[in-house]
Amino acid sequence: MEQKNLLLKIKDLTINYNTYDGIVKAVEGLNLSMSNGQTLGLVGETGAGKTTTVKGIMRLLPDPPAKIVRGEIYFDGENLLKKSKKEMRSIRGKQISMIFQDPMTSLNPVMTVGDQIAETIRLHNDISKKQSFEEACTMLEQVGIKGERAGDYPHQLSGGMKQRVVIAMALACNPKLLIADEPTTALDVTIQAQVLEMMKKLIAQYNTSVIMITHDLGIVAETCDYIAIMYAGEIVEYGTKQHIFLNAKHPYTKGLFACIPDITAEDNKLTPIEGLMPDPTNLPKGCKFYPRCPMAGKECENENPANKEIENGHFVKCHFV
Amino acid sequence: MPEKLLEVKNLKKYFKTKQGYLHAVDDVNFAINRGKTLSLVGESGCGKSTIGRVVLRLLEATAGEIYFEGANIRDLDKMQMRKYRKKMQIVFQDPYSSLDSRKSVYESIAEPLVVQKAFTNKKQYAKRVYELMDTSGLAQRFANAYPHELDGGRRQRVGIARALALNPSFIVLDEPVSALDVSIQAQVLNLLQQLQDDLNLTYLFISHDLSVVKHISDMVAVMYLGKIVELANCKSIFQNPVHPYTKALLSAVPIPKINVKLNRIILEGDVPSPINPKPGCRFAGRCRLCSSVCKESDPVLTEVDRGHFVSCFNK
Amino acid sequence: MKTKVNRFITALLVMAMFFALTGCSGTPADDTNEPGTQGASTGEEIVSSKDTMTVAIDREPQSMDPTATNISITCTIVSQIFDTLLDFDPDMNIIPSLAESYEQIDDVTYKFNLRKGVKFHNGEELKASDVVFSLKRANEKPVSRAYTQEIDMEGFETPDDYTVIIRTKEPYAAFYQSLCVSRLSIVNEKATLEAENDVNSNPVGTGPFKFASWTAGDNVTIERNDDYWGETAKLKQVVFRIITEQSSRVVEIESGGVDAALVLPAVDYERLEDNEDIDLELYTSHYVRYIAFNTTQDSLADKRVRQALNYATDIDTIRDVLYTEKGAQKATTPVPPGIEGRHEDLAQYDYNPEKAKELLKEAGYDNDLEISFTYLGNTTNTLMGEMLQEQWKDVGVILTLNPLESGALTENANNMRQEVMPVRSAYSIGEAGEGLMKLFHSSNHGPGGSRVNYTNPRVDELLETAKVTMDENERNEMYREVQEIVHDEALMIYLCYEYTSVALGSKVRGFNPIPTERIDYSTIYFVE
Amino acid sequence: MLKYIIRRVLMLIPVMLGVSLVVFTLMYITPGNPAEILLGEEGGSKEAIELLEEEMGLNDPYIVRFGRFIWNLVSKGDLGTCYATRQPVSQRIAQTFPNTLKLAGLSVGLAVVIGVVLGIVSAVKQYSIFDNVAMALAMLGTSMPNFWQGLLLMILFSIHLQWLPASGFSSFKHMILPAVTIGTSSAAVIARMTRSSMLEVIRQDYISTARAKGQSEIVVILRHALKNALIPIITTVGIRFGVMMGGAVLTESIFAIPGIGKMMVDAIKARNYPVVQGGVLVIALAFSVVNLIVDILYAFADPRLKSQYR
Amino acid sequence: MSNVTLQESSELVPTYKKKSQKAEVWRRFCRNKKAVVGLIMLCVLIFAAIFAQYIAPYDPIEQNLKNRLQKPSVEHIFGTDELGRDILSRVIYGSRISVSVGLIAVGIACLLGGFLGAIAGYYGGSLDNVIMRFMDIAMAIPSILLNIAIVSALGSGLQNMMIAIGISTMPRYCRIMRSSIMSVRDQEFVEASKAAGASDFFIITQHIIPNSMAPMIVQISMSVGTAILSCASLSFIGLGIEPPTPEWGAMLSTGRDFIRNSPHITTFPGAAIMFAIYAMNLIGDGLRDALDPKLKD
Repeated sequence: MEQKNLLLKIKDLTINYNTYDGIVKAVEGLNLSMSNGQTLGLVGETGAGKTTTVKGIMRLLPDPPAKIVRGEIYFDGENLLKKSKKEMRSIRGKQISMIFQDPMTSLNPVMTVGDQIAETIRLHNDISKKQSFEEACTMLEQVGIKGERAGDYPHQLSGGMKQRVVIAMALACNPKLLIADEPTTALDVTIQAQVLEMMKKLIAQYNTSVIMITHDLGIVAETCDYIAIMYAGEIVEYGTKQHIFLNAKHPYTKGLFACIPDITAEDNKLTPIEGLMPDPTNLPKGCKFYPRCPMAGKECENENPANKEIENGHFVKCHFV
Repeated sequence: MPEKLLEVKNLKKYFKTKQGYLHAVDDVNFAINRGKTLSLVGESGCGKSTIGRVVLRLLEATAGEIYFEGANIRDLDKMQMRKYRKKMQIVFQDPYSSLDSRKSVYESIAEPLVVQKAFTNKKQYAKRVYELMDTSGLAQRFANAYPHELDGGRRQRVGIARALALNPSFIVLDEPVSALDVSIQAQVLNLLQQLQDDLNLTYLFISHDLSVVKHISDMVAVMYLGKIVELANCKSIFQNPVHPYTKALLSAVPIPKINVKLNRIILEGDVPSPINPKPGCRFAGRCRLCSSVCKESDPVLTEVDRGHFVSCFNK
Repeated sequence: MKTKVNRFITALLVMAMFFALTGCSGTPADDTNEPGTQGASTGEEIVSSKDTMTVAIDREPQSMDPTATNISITCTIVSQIFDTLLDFDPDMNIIPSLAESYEQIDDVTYKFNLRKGVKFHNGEELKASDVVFSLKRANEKPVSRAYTQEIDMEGFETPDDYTVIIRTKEPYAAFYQSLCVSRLSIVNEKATLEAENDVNSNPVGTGPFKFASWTAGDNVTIERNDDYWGETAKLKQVVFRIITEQSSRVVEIESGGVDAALVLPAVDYERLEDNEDIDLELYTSHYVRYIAFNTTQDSLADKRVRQALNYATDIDTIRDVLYTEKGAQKATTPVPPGIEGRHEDLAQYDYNPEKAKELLKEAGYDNDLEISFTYLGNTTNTLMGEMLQEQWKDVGVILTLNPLESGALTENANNMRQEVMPVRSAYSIGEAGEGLMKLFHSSNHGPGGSRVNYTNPRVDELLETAKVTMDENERNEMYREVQEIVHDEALMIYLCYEYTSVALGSKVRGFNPIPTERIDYSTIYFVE
Repeated sequence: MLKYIIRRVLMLIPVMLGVSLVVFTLMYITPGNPAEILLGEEGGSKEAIELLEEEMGLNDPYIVRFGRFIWNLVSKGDLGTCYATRQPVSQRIAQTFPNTLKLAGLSVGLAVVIGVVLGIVSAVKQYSIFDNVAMALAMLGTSMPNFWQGLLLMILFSIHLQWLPASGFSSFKHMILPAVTIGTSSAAVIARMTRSSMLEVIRQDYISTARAKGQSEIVVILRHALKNALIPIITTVGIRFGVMMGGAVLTESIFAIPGIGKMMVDAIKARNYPVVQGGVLVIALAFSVVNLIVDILYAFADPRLKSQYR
Repeated sequence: MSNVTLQESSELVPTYKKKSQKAEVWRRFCRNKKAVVGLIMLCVLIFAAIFAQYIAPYDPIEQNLKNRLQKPSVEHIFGTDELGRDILSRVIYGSRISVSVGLIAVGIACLLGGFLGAIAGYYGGSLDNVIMRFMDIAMAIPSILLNIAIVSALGSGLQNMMIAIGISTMPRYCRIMRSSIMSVRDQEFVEASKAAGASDFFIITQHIIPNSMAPMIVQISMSVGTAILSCASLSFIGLGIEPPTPEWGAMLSTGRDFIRNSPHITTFPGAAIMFAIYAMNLIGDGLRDALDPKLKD
């Protein structure tokens, strides 16, 4: 990974939530890096720590109960964790922006969509209210919504259109990094196709790097060029699209592929991964996937495997690789 | 000829709203053979869940007949209906709201038995509840647990155990796995298939996820805005879809494979409002092959191939 | 960015102020008690130019129509606006008022010569016809009828505009006194007929003050009548502010919010006296407070029981607790001091529980007499009930307390269902006969009476003959005999003769009350 | 919007009819005869009472009297005449009701300012010391019986400090103490409601969207959160205003304020039927009008509802 | 999964106990310090009410007019009132009346209002409309005027006062029960039991009412405080309980005339009223958080 156009570098990031039932280790010693113009897919099931990681980057985690225990997050060479509140505010929305999952609730119901987009623009550029509203209308055209709809309220738009507005808002200030947390999960499949198509076009046009969080490997196959598989707060496998889809090595990744129904597959056999997600308040000592791993051996139980680079750019965290 | 467990004829369900009548289900016909699974697939607002509830008479149909084991259950009064209820059950999508948070797992599963007074003493109830927990893969130590202590997968298994309590012959599965994680989803799907084989159950499987539907169903009905636009066995729907909407639907599903050529059909615009719909094909506004006839009269389900029905004018 | 935030905050505040503004569009402060700047001086004290007085009264006056007044505050206000034919001086002697001179022609005929040039508030001149009209009108009104029963309605004569001949049905000793009562004030015939007999909305009288305004629940305001026939009033305006809450009245006079406050709690007398900017005036009035035994109830029909209850009651302690030494005088007979015919030396029932127990045993009870004490649920009555309950328990009498609010209480008493009940009676015309008639005459059972509902032919006969005997000593002798009979029958426990309390600001001068509790505001003025 | 208002007003009529029926019946079965009470203890003799009863029409049966009340109201809008002062009831209400409205307005204004500010700050700084202290104070406000609180305030401010007049209602200064007495309990209720509805809103996704835009915390709270939390707050303010309309009876009697509440209590005690019926009707009408205004404010606060009212 | 205790073997019939749901609520309630303080205060109140005769230093009714209006002193910690009775004992005995009025009045309101609300909520339609219009009427009349009217009609006294306060707070309960029932009625688990053939009665008693109890419980705790306040206000106007039974409102009312020279007569009953209402509000808040599943940490 060339150092010079390294956009994002996360070193040994650990985030805990201290709740009444005990300390939840949401993210454990995570390492990740991304260069400019890249689209990274962050794949994992509920409780894998995807959202916690990106909220950590944006420093949007509510301090009680969340706590960033250790680690650094370098963005454009500067450590975001050291930034002041004011500096972070100028980064959010300008350098890094974020889209949330459910379009139904991520827009303020009592403000027109035009005003909400204009607000972002005015936050980071010193221009008049009228001018920022016009710019908001052009943004809406970009995401495929007629300009006049800027005066509408969120409840007057369909789910798909609301998600387009959210995307327009996120890209309004042409950020370097766009974080999309399950952007299309809540949409119907035909609308999802429309929105993904539009997103791909805009990302190419603005040359924005993207972190795409999803649990749907189909979407990852279409949109991402690098993929990280997360399980119980750690990245267990990282590589390019080819590495993961054609040469997945980690048992959890292989298990995921085995249990996803695919409409093009001939046979109907699904081999599920046995057992359940680990309880975050008492994670297993060694490899987190040990209790559900078909290939588990003795050393997996009490020794956490190191991250091995099995081929150029393809990392796996497993003893048997 | 395999026995038709459930047959539905010209089923309609309209909801009264301030702006007029909402045509949730508009003249639907289908039948399910015993031991088979018919899937209703379609996007939100197409009326699939409504059909699921109307078939069980949880919602009263506006018109049409529902034949269950040959008898039209719409003519039954409350008492007779209670007898038929034993044979028909339902499993819901959201594991959180389908279980009463104040009742323990044991009580939720035992409830249908208690309601239908299946047994006389407590010991028999307990034995039956444990049997059900074993068949639906729930460890017995959860009998005392409460819904908020279980994860999604286990809560769904309680829902299934409850549905099996009166050993029904027909179960409506309303999006049973869409709220679950992928790995858990696979476990529950396998369980449902295995139960179908062991207990010769008949499923009406409702979902918006085409890959899950392909995996589990024998027959598939694709719905759009209250109407069935295409009905066929599973293989022919996925191999050669005929209706333009089915084609667009299938092309939109993301495939977990790379270097696969995607000839994706992107539909324009949004689903029209189901309130006081205009005559003509509901898909006309968004269909590439739309012609003048599509706009005037309603297309009817006609047999295009053996057992393959489509409701479209240009076949 | 900054502007958006504080514009929003101001919007929020404006919304809140909007609410607040609707709440305070009151008229500009017309605080009336700023001391004036200069003033004419009489002797060492300089009269201040302040000419408006606020008086805190304890309840809403019922009406401005003189014929409908029967509570003291209404009489006070009405007597400033209207005049009567004759009037009392501070020692209760009869003095001429609208009638310049008067003489008795025979047993039943009286001649009154009216003052000339007396103007009503609407400019009309007082004529004899007005007098006849007023008395006839009073005879039809429910409240004032009681005082015109003796007058022969056909026997009026008006030889000229300024002389009136009035005849009574039969000789009536207290005739002159009855003409001084504010209920028989002289109204203007023309104005009353124009207002369809509704004097209430705009009373037209001849008094020192004119009616200005009446805002129900808040205040009644009267203004000086500049062309008054007598000595014109010094104050330009008097505002009677209605403050029903007793403690609020006290606070208002202490904080100088008002210049005078009526009907004050006895408990605060001491503190009010120590306060040097307040003069507390306590003067006797023709009121008597007593605890009435309803003789028609079988538990109280036996005289011995009533006497026993008198012996069982330590009335002096109760009076000290309720009214303190300053607040009231020991009562020894139903007729208050300062009234002709009062019996001065009746042997009192002293506090003697043993005697009470004997009498009760004699009457056939041993610790099982149950009686109810019915009263209006205010502080004084509650304490009185609790003390009686405690004291009577020692003699084996079980007293149950039954507080009622005013409506239920009046209905209960009018139908004579109550047993023991605290009562306050007034001698409104300052004459023993009229008072005793109301208390003990058999025709006055139930409403309006003394709640004793006593029947004794001898007492009836005495009172009826006294009414017609013109000779004062004979009359007094009869009254004294009635008091002896009543006292022996122990129909009631005499509680006290209550002083009427008025607290005045230290700058108030010219205050001269008369025992019938009417205060003449025309003589009052302020000094520096 | 107009159609909605008309429908709501029409719906008021049965409620008003119901209110007057309930009050009329209650008054009818209450013991005590207004004629006797009016004449007072020393006043009337038996025939005097009968004469007055005839004049007041007390001897007619229940139906006739209720019918006459409704007929007068509907045909001439006349609420009858007050037994005591012979004035038309509408005039007595006209003299007293504005005072209650002024008082209620001022105390609600006070309550809104204190309540909303307290609520927001303790919602934002949840579980901080300020939150606990503020809520403890708010709780204290509701727990104190307002008639006792009124007395204490009067003694402190009128006598010891002599800053404010003890009672009466002529100038703005007179209204401060009573407004504080009534206002504190409402401020407490509004503060708790604001806090809970703010906490509810702060958990929503669009708040994190606003933060993700780089918006400052104050603007996120005041513009995004508060605007959405406004609706339950408006309801509570509406209800408090309604309750105060007839409810501040004790405060009115302590501070000698000629309000409709005090007039009603005296009227009930004196069995002054016309004043009671007229008064309760006006208070109930005002209460329903306030509710209507609250609903209309909803539409401005929340665009989703505006379509409903078209 | 934390607290599940059951033997593995299946033949043993489980003695399933409905424990952990109540335990869960209790655990969350105890975590809230303020709520626990409220609970302790309530216990003190109830303890004083039950054991009044043992802990009160003097007989609350026995007068001794010699030492009237004494300031708080060693023998009389709260001082004596206008008839020389010990105020501390009267406050302790007074808790009996206030607590009983609070509980019984709220009981009446909760049962009556809850029942009407249940019918209106579950069946809806014209029945719902009629009941709700009736509630609008009761809500439109200010509760204190309604109380006064009812007490004047029925006559003053403890029992009538409870009925009056009960009736005037009933609409609040009806609304709460109705809205929570309407939200529960459309839940999927109700449809599931309908699908199992359960009767309306079974559904109401087994599912609807248990799930609607949370907001009712919170309202109950809040309005016990309001009931005590209304009782005190009625006594303040002279419509209260017949003396000499000690009641905080009545003590405040008779004491107010002496407030200028001996304020202690009103301070302690007033403080007692505040103590009771404060306790109930704390408990109400604690219950609201404990019973609201969304607020799980």
